[in-house]
Amino acid sequence: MIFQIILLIMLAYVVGFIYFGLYRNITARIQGRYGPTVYQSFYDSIKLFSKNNTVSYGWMFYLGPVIMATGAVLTLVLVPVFSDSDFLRSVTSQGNLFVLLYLMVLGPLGNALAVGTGGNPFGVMGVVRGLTRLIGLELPFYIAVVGLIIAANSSDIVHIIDVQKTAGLNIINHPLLFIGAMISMVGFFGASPFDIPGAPQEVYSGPRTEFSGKFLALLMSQGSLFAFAKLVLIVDLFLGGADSLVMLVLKTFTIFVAIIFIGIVYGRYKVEQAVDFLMKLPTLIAVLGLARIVWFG
Amino acid sequence: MESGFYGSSLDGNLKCKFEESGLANTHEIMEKAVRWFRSRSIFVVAYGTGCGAIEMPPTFTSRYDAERMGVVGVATPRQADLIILSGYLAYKTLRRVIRTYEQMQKPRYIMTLGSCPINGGMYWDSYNTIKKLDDYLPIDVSVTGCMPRPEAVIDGFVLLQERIRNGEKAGWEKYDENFEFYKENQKRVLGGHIDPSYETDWYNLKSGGKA
Amino acid sequence: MKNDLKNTIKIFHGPQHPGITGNMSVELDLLGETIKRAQTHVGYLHRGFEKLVERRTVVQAFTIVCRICVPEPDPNEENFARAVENLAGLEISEKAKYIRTMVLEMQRLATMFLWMGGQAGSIGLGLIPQWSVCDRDYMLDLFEELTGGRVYHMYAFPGGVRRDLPEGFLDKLSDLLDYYEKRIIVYNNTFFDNVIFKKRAIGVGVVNRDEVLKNGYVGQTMRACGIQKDVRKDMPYLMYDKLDFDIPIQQDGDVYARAIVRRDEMLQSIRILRQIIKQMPKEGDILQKIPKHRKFKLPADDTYVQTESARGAMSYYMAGDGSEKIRRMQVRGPSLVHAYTLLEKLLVDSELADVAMTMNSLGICPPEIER
Amino acid sequence: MDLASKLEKLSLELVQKQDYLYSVTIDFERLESLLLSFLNEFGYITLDSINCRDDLEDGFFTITYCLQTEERDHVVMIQTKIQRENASLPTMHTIWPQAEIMEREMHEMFGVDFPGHPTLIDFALEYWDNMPPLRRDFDTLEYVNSMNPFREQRNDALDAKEEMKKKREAKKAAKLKAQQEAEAKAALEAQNNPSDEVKNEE
Repeated sequence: MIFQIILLIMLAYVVGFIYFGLYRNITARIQGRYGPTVYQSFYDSIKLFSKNNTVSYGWMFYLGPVIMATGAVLTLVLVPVFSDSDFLRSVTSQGNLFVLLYLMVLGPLGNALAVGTGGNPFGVMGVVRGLTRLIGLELPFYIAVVGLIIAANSSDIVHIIDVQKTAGLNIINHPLLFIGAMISMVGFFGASPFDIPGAPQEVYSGPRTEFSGKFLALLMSQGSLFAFAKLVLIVDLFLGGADSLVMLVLKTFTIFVAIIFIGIVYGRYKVEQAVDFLMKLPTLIAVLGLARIVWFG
Repeated sequence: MESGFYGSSLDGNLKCKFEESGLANTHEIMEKAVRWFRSRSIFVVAYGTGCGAIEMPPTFTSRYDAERMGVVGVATPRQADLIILSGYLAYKTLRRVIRTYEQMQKPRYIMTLGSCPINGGMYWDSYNTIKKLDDYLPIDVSVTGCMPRPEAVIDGFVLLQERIRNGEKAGWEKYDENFEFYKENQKRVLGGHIDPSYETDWYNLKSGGKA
Repeated sequence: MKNDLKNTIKIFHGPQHPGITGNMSVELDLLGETIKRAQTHVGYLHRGFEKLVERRTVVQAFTIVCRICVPEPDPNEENFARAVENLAGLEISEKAKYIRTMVLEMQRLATMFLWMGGQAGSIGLGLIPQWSVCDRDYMLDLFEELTGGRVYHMYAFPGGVRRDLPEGFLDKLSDLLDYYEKRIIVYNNTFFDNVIFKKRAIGVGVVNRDEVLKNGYVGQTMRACGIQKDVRKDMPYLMYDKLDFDIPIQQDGDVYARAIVRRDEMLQSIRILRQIIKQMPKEGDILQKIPKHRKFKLPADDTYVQTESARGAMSYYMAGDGSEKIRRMQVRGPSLVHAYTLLEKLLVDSELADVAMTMNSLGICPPEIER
Repeated sequence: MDLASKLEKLSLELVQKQDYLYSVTIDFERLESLLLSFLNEFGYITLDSINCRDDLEDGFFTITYCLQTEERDHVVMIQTKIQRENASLPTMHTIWPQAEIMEREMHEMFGVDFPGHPTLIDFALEYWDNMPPLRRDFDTLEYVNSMNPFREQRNDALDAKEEMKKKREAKKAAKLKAQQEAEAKAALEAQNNPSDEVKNEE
């Protein structure tokens, strides 16, 4: 079990960083340039781990990235990676979607605590923006998840995957829920137009403004772990999971590229515009999907 | 200051442990690896102190694309490894630059663009610019020209990467060693008002303008 | 006012900040993310140009004036050259006039592309800066071929221009204009018609139409309020009175209207350049000999010249005193009033997210505020 | 021009300097009232720039206000002279808001005082304790030398003036040499072919 968890984290670390490298690479190609190598994020993270750190605002400041990383790792171990085999399934049977949804919010909260001690106005502003945005992001995603739970009659992710094997993929059965969840996923990934907390033209790096060296590396690592967990979650919920590594990579990558393509052609909303948008269109779509499930099965 | 504490990626304790267990080579190899990674990933905070700022966008965008070499811009000095001072520095700017530089985490490097930070350049007789930046801050790479072309800036990056890879003594080590020298120079030219302090109403000064 | 500022936090937007248009800073008092008070601070780039010019002869000063505004050096050269010509009573040849007009319009296009990158970058649309800065670089290549310099050209010498056109230059320029025309359609689809840019920009940074003329706002800030004024039309210099072009205007006076005005001006620049390519005289002097140009003496007189730069009217006051040195040269660019009188007013009660966007759309260029 | 006749009533002369550029010279005492009448009566609503020129030899500042009408098709410069010592001007920021920043700059750069101006704080300089830098008796080179050591020249650096001199001398010498050679050649030829010369002489 422990071995599998460690293996899972390593897999997520590698895949997450390669995805992040691919993200930079694909973006660069669209922008008409070569871009960095795929492994660039590795280099960055190792370099950051080797940097000195002379900034301190007390223990809470150090704890913030750790809480975030904890949230990411716990999310990761609760998401079943492969649908058929028990391999890498780790502790999925111990939790369900509700625990997962709770854990996904842990990171931002830990961040808020740490940045609050940091006292940098830009960091605080970034956190406030992030939490405000979270209100908008969670609503359509939660509605979509509730819809899936009703449809599958279970909050167990493994069961939701199993249901899809017989009844067909959720993306086909419940496309409205998928669209609602995808739009909020764009925000969860921090892609435009919802990249508000860390908008460099407005608040420097937002919550990350004061973090440097090892803590920044930890934040980057947890980001890539978390990204991988979220991608797998979407694949599990809507694309029927993956039975092999190839399928896993294929499906997660498709979702990932879709998010990149949405992000690259849009600018950035202001925070209230973003919440306004998220509360209207995706929420409406998700509610329609939910209504369809409730009334028409 | 314990030698190698900042310069090496691993602190002395770990080095001793390696040596005790007969793995002195491992330390060297890891050192080398870390240096390679450092050279391959340089986060830049571009402080547009002067004319050279106009050649920064071409350097970092699609035509010259510095990102393919691992050089990427970041917003805050805390996260940066390299600060690019793109041109002459007015006294007022120098105060901010010193502060920005001291906010950066070690290892940190400075690259200057243009002739003005080297010897004053076009503004050699200007009353508001400094003429010799290396008196006040340790410079790692100076790219000459007025202004340097993006190719020259990229050449500067390559030179810096080589230096990091070879483990040459970097500017911040000199800054630590000769801290008094640099601070004295800064004090001399800036008249004691070095750091923007949070107490003074820094921007509503009525100091000047005496006829 | 005092009460409002009680619970605010004070932040400095700049000078080292990705969302600022250069080395300057804006001091903001924020209540939440709403700005309650804004104060511009410059001086990070002050070189004392006006002092340096007084210590130099005309030929020496000619090499440094282009450094006054970094993104847009050519209007400075043109202003300087024309001021000296006015004082000395020099008349330049038709070909030199055409070449200077061409260089000014090329510079306008290049500056507009750089502006577009900044404006799109200020709302986080990272794609457009990557494209437009590259497109601008093709223009810089042409500049390099024509003048020898990528950014600083030192080309418009008092009495004409410094070099003749290279062979086949006009064909290359014509090809580039074809490319630009295609690109502007692409930019129109990706940027000017972008849903989010419209949502962010419409109704932000609205300039009061009544104040425009009185407070001396110029350029796109003025034309986006529906005031059809342009130095090129009203006080024509060089060959502008023989060229056919329009002055695009918009009525709303907000960030989006200014963006649209700039887009239309790019098209007009292309139109002017096409006419110049057609009308460019084959023969003719390019540089009139100044007698004793190293020890050239300016008469004791003063003059005031205006040029329409890509951001608005840029004026030079120049006075000679019968010696080799220039007695006084004063630069009055569009940024000074925009960055202080206008920006400090526009930012109040707007949001932190709008600061970068507003600054970009006003065309504020710090090196020109403080010289 | 219409304005010229209006100014004639005020016994002022409008001088045309260039195309689209006119100037009026006025005493300092009448400046404020003239600016107001330009704004309110003649329709010159835009203040384009305020500018100060240091005429050190004559001991006064020449102040120039550049005004434009709503049409913006010409500029009128209103010039006046004020004493250099304890120079003081009426502030115009209540009439033209942009004058505030222009006057702040002039206060810093020339030391002109503006009684009633609300924000005479630093504009571009910080902790400046010398005389206002744009006054012509301020020697910037001396100031630079007192503040900044210049970088020593490289060993292989060449003095441009000397080099140019050398180059010119070398050119001269080469020219002289060529001339001498030509002469010598001619003489030699003359020696070799004396008959030709003789012929020519004949």
